[in-house]
Amino acid sequence: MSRNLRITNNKFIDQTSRISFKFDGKTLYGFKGDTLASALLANDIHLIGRSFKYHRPRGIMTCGSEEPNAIVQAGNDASMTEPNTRATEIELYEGLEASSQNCWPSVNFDIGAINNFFSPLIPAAFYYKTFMWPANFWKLYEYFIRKSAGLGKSPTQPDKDIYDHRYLHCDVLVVGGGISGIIAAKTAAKNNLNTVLIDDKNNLGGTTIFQQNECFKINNSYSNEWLKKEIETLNSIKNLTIKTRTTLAAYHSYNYLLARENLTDHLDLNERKDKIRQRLWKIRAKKVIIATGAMERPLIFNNNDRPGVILSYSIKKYIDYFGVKCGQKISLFTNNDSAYETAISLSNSGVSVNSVVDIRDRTNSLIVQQAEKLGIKIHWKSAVVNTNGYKKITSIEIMKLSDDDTTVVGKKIKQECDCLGISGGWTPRVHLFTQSGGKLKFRDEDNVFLPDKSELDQISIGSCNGDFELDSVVKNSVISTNKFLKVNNNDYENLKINSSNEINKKNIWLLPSNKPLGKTKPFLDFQNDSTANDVKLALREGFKSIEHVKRYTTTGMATDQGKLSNMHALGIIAETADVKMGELGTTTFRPPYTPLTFGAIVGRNVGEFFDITRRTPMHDWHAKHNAEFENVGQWKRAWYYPIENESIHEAVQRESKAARDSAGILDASTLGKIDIQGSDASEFLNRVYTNAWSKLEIGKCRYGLMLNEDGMVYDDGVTTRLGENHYIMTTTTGGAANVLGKLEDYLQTEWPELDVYLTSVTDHYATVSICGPNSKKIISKVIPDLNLSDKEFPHMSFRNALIDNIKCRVMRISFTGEHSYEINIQSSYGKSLWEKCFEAGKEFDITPYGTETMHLLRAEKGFIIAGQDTDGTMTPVDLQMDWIISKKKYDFIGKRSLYRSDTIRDDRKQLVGLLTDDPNVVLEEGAQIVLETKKQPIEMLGHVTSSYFSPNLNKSIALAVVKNGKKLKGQKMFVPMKNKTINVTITDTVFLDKENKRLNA
Amino acid sequence: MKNKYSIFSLIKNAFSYHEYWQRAWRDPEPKKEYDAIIIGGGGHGLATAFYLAKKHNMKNIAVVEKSWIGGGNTGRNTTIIRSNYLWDASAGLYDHALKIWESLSQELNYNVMFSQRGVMNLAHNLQDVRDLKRRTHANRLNGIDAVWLNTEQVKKFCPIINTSPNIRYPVLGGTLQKRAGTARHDAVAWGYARGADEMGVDIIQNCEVKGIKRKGDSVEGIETTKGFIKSKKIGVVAAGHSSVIAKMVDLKLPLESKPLQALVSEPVKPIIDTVVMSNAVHAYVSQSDKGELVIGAGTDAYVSYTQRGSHDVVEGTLKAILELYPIFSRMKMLRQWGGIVDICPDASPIISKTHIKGLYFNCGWGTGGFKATPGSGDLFAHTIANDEPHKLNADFNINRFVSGDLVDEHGAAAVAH
Amino acid sequence: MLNYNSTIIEAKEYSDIKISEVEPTLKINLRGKNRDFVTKIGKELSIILPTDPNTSSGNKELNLLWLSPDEWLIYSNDKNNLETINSSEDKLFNDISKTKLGSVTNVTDHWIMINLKGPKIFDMLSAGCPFNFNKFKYSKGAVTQTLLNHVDVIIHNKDINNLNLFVRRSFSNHLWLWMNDSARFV
Amino acid sequence: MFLINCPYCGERDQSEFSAGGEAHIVRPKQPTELSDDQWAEYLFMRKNIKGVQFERWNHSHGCRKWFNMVRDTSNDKIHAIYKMGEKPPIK
Repeated sequence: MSRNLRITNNKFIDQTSRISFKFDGKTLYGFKGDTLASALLANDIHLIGRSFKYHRPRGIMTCGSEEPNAIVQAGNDASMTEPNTRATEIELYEGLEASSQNCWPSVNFDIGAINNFFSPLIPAAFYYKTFMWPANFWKLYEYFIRKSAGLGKSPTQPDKDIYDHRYLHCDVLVVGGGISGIIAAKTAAKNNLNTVLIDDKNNLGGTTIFQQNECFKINNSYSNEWLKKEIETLNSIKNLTIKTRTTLAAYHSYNYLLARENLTDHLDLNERKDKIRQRLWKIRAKKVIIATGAMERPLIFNNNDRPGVILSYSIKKYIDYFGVKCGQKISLFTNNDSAYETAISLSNSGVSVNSVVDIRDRTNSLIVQQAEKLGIKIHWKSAVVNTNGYKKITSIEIMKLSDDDTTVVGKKIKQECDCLGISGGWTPRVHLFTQSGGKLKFRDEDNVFLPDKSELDQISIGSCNGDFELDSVVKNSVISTNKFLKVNNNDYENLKINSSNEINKKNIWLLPSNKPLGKTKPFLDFQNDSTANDVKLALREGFKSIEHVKRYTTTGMATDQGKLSNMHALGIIAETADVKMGELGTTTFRPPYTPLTFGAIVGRNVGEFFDITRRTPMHDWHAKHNAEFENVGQWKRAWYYPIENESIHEAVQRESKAARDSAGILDASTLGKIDIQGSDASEFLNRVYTNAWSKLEIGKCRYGLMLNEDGMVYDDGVTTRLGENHYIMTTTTGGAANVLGKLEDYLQTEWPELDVYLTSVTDHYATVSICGPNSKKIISKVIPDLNLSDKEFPHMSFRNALIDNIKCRVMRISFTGEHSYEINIQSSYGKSLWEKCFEAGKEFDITPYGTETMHLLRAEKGFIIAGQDTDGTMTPVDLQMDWIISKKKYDFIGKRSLYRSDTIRDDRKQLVGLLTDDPNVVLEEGAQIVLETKKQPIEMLGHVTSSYFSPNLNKSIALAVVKNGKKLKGQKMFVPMKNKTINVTITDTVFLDKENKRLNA
Repeated sequence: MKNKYSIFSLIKNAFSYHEYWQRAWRDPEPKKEYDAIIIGGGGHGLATAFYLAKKHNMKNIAVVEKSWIGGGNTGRNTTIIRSNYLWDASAGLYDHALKIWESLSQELNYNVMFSQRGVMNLAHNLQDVRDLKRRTHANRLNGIDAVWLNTEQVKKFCPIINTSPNIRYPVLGGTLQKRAGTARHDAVAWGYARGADEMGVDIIQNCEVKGIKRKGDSVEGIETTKGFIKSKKIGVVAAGHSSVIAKMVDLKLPLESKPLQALVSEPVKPIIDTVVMSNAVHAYVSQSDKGELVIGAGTDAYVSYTQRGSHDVVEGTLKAILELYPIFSRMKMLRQWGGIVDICPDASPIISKTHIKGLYFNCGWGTGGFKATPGSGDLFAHTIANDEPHKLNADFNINRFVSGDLVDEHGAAAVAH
Repeated sequence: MLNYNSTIIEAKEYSDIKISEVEPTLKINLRGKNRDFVTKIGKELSIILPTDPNTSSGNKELNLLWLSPDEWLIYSNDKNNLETINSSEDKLFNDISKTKLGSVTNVTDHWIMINLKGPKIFDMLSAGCPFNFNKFKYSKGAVTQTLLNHVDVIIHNKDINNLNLFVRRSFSNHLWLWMNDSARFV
Repeated sequence: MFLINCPYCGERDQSEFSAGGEAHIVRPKQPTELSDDQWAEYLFMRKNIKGVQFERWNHSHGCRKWFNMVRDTSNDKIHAIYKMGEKPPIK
């Protein structure tokens, strides 16, 4: 039954380019410029989907982003399908495949529709009142609730599309390309302000661009023709950027706005390859002009939700813009003049208009007179009390309103129709304004919320500011824009504007019915199926606040975020609770204005760009030598170097042994390095480290422990005195940035009197660490002219040296307990130096080792790793490092906290060594330690912080923190695992070479 | 009992078009005096009133709320409920709450939709693994169900997670608490309100506290926008606004109130049937009964009472979501909002007496207060009724910040939840 | 002989964008507060130290970038051999740091210098940089420190559509890949 | 995202800065002289004002300088910015 619903004379749709698409598997045709909605209507398809709760048949209601019903699953490719997209916003493209949602097996025959039959049982929030018995059945109930909830389906494969971001800074941002937006943008740009104009449609002009009506003229030409000329002039204006298909998503404080530009969704599938799908513009505007227009309201009456019930002005757009007839016997129902524009457009296009049902008393504004001239029948002071038809409206029932408008009277007129246009007046789109923190005021005469006060540099103009008549829209837009931009643009002086002005205003939030309310279904939120009855129920049950009602009934919480329903909900609440609407306030509109894909928000920060990857100068060598890498902060560190198919355990055992038996080489470049200069450098170190520094000789190194002010260990590392006023500090890999930041903070804010300068040189130096009994021999090969005798170059000292004429610093420090050296050289030569050392070490089977082996070796010596053996609750005393706390020093960061009543307790958790009775059992790091396994609850006295099998001691070793551990040396304890208990004994933390002989071996 | 909720009451009322449902709670004007006043009509405050009336037989009490009940963090959080905390004190507190959750719908005759769909915490680096294993061991010994899962088990439990070893921070494993899950936030506030009201508690909305009247070192009552209300016991449960109330008695708290953001996607058919949290990449997600993906973002670093946060926090979180669930790239953010959370330096709450007699504070829940609602109410009620803490909240006193005996849960609570 | 390794693979050209590394160039970080320091530097380098925020000064060989009220970055225009780098570092160090006027630190390898040329470079940057380049674009010699794709960078406007961008070495490879990716979509 | 006027570099996006909490909490010159309560006051207790608050910010991704900001925490409006060590321009 494809009746021809297209009219041919149309300038916006290219009827020469036919596009084929699929809806619910059926192949259909439309034209370039169509939306899915207009194309479906042209194919006489009204039934699009099923509602959320009652599964009632629903069709297209609007022509824009406020659409509550016609939301579809776009595309059926597992990775490219998109749920809940509005048919009214999808631009038709070759290959589009869309399907209905929330129905099974099909939109035409939907099992879920049974809910409609049960609807009396499931009023608002019924689920809070039931499903509680028997208690353990809830899981089952919930399964079905969840199954029936949700609309579309999520993709199940990763998205193939690309998204990105752009920052944009402009003087003026104009949001909305309707008549006022265009006036504002032109005014701004012509006054040398760098201006950006965005509009969510694919072309400019708003609703005026298809307004060709005798009643609305500017300088004696139709308003649409006048505007068309204006738009043509825009291209010639410099410093004006125009972005169509761009939706303002969020308006944050400080005029920071987010706009999503659709770049490929309108293209045929084969034209999209390698293109950005959506771009998120992060806009910082000095001034913002909001010209987002207004939305038409529905009318709230029984069965106002049937397919074929469409907002009146949308019908006008479908006929005037898309050239599509929404029906052939159309009735209109209104409380304002705008429906007459629709009536006139329809009859001018040869569509028969049954009649206009108007709740107002007779009015004779120009537009009404024009309609009457065309012989359009009008039922004054009447209301539609019901609609008939199931999958499509077939007729309406009209009755007269009583004098006081509270009831309907007289006999019911039944009127056949295949489409009903409804218009409940207009709601300014103030969403962005309120998002930005702006406060609204209420205008009683036509029940609209309008922008009032704002902290930001912005204005609203046009119908989003409450101007609904052509003349006031244009005049006020011109005046406000000039005033706001402090310019004097006279392009729009003495324009001659004809406009039909509304004389008679009237509004009834919930229209009276001939049936008791309980027997009717006057829908408010069409998608969530909440009715006026639900709102009244909520009020009866004591939910007074608008937010309560909203949450209790879910009104306004559907994917249209209540664009269509909020005002009526408020109205009905105000009426029922007998408060003034202005005082009731409104719900807050939260970003985004229309739903925003995660992809657009994230942009290119996916996959390899999810987070920064930091690499050391030797990275490629490690990779080439089969290293597994460990993430340490943003760094990639060589973790271990498996040979052939060694397991991590085997590799680490081999590396550890080699390091102690002969020589090992470690890439320590990731350690933080801070160059410290200034006459107060020593004093500064005294204040930031727990130990004393003034007496450290030049050329010597010292280990330091840094605390937080709360007394807990924060970071550690070796600092070397390079000169009288010159030190270089090393920090942990993870701590580097924070330590520098913290030290700068103290210097700038607490100790500005100190003459000290800190400069990060972490990336300037590559650090090659060579340890083991043969390290000395290897270094002597690499740096022949350096005297390595213990006397000349003792442990904990440094020397400057040249390697092939390149400066470097050699430190004799050890984190393994072995005789070892650290060479720092500028990074560009790091890889080369590493290779040189490796070559030199070959005769000693020098073995590269990674972080895992490093951790094992230091554990054998009982050296801590800040962050692994400490967790922000350990003091130096707890670590049994009392020796590092200078008693002489008056103060240092965190000192005072060490003497609080809890921190001086001597039975705190303390670092100890742990040996398993069975030397082959390796404890699990994180395992808990107890003294008593019998009694419940088991008291946990501590936990294992580090644990390894030591190949050098040939037994398992562990470090742990244990309550009162210091005093418990030799104490037998237990580590209860899931299915066994491990016996352990508390020991000293140093397992290997207690006398430190190996350092000088 | 006022009309009991059940399928039968629904059927009965259906015949009268639901015209005769009773009010869930009254809308009383404040009396001259109460035995106790709770400041703050969120979940914690209403629960406190409920248990004061139910377990301590204090019926003459009021809850004063400056706006509408459940409109603060109760109505703004991502409803995650779990008890797999590290320290004994926290484990005790949160598991006490979890136990109450398990029968709360029946206790309140109000379906709070407590859904024990499990909560999984992912590990992305070796220290994560150590920390989470440490927690799991501690949980086990504290009788809290929590198990360690290796990567394969993680994948098995939640197949849509990207467990590829090639992502920037691969999933190295995780912990699972099966008893954990989510609940319907509004229902919790409304259920407690209805229950408390039924026992005679006055719930007074749109009543802002302007001052606290003291006599010597004890409290006498509160100045409100509805006049002076007398009471010798005042329990403050004002979450983000705790410091504002404390200021009225020149009390300084170790709190900072910061915006915490959350967002939901458009509703879709069931796609993820558990709660997954990740500290390292900072994201957590679950799916609501309505089908929306509920995603929690982080807090901003600055104090703000605006219930708005910075966009980069949301961007950062969604970035992590797409790293773990690349299939969500075409899902759409429907709504984004912020709450004001009051954060303690040790990321643990305060449920405590103060040096002012009759003044009690329940605050500092930071980003994770919802899960504790029933337990917090119960223990705070105990503390107010007996003027001394229950053993389960003894460690959560204000004095710990002086002694240094903190309950440092950062390891366990680094991500907003 | 130790040989030099760069982090960056090779120069890349796109329509309207050219990205290349310039190496090795001397880079020295200067810190100092008092007037003596400023005058001393002026004498040493015969360039006046820029004290206006976000500006630079320089001559044929050297550039002095303002980084903060007490911090500057010196870098040379052309590739240098090690001797020049070392000697100029030592000289400055002895005359400034040793004399307690301020600090002098060699950061030659701390920063990687990447040159960006072409009419579209600012579009490329705007994909990940919150900084407002509207004025900067046209002010030769301007300097800014900001974030590019979450990475700290110093940007020096050498000439119209000709920038030198400094990024820490360990980040440079990542940022390099990002810039090339972003250039694709300009 | 705020637009913050760094006293040295000028107007920059919030993402270049990091917040440092309440301002004008001076580190005690003689911590050892303080009681546990006084020390706790310095360490942990905060005004956490709703309204005009004085706080520290750092231009961490720019000039790395710390400065003070007067901001209304109830609407995030920045009233003033001044350098470390300077007197607050408003009470």
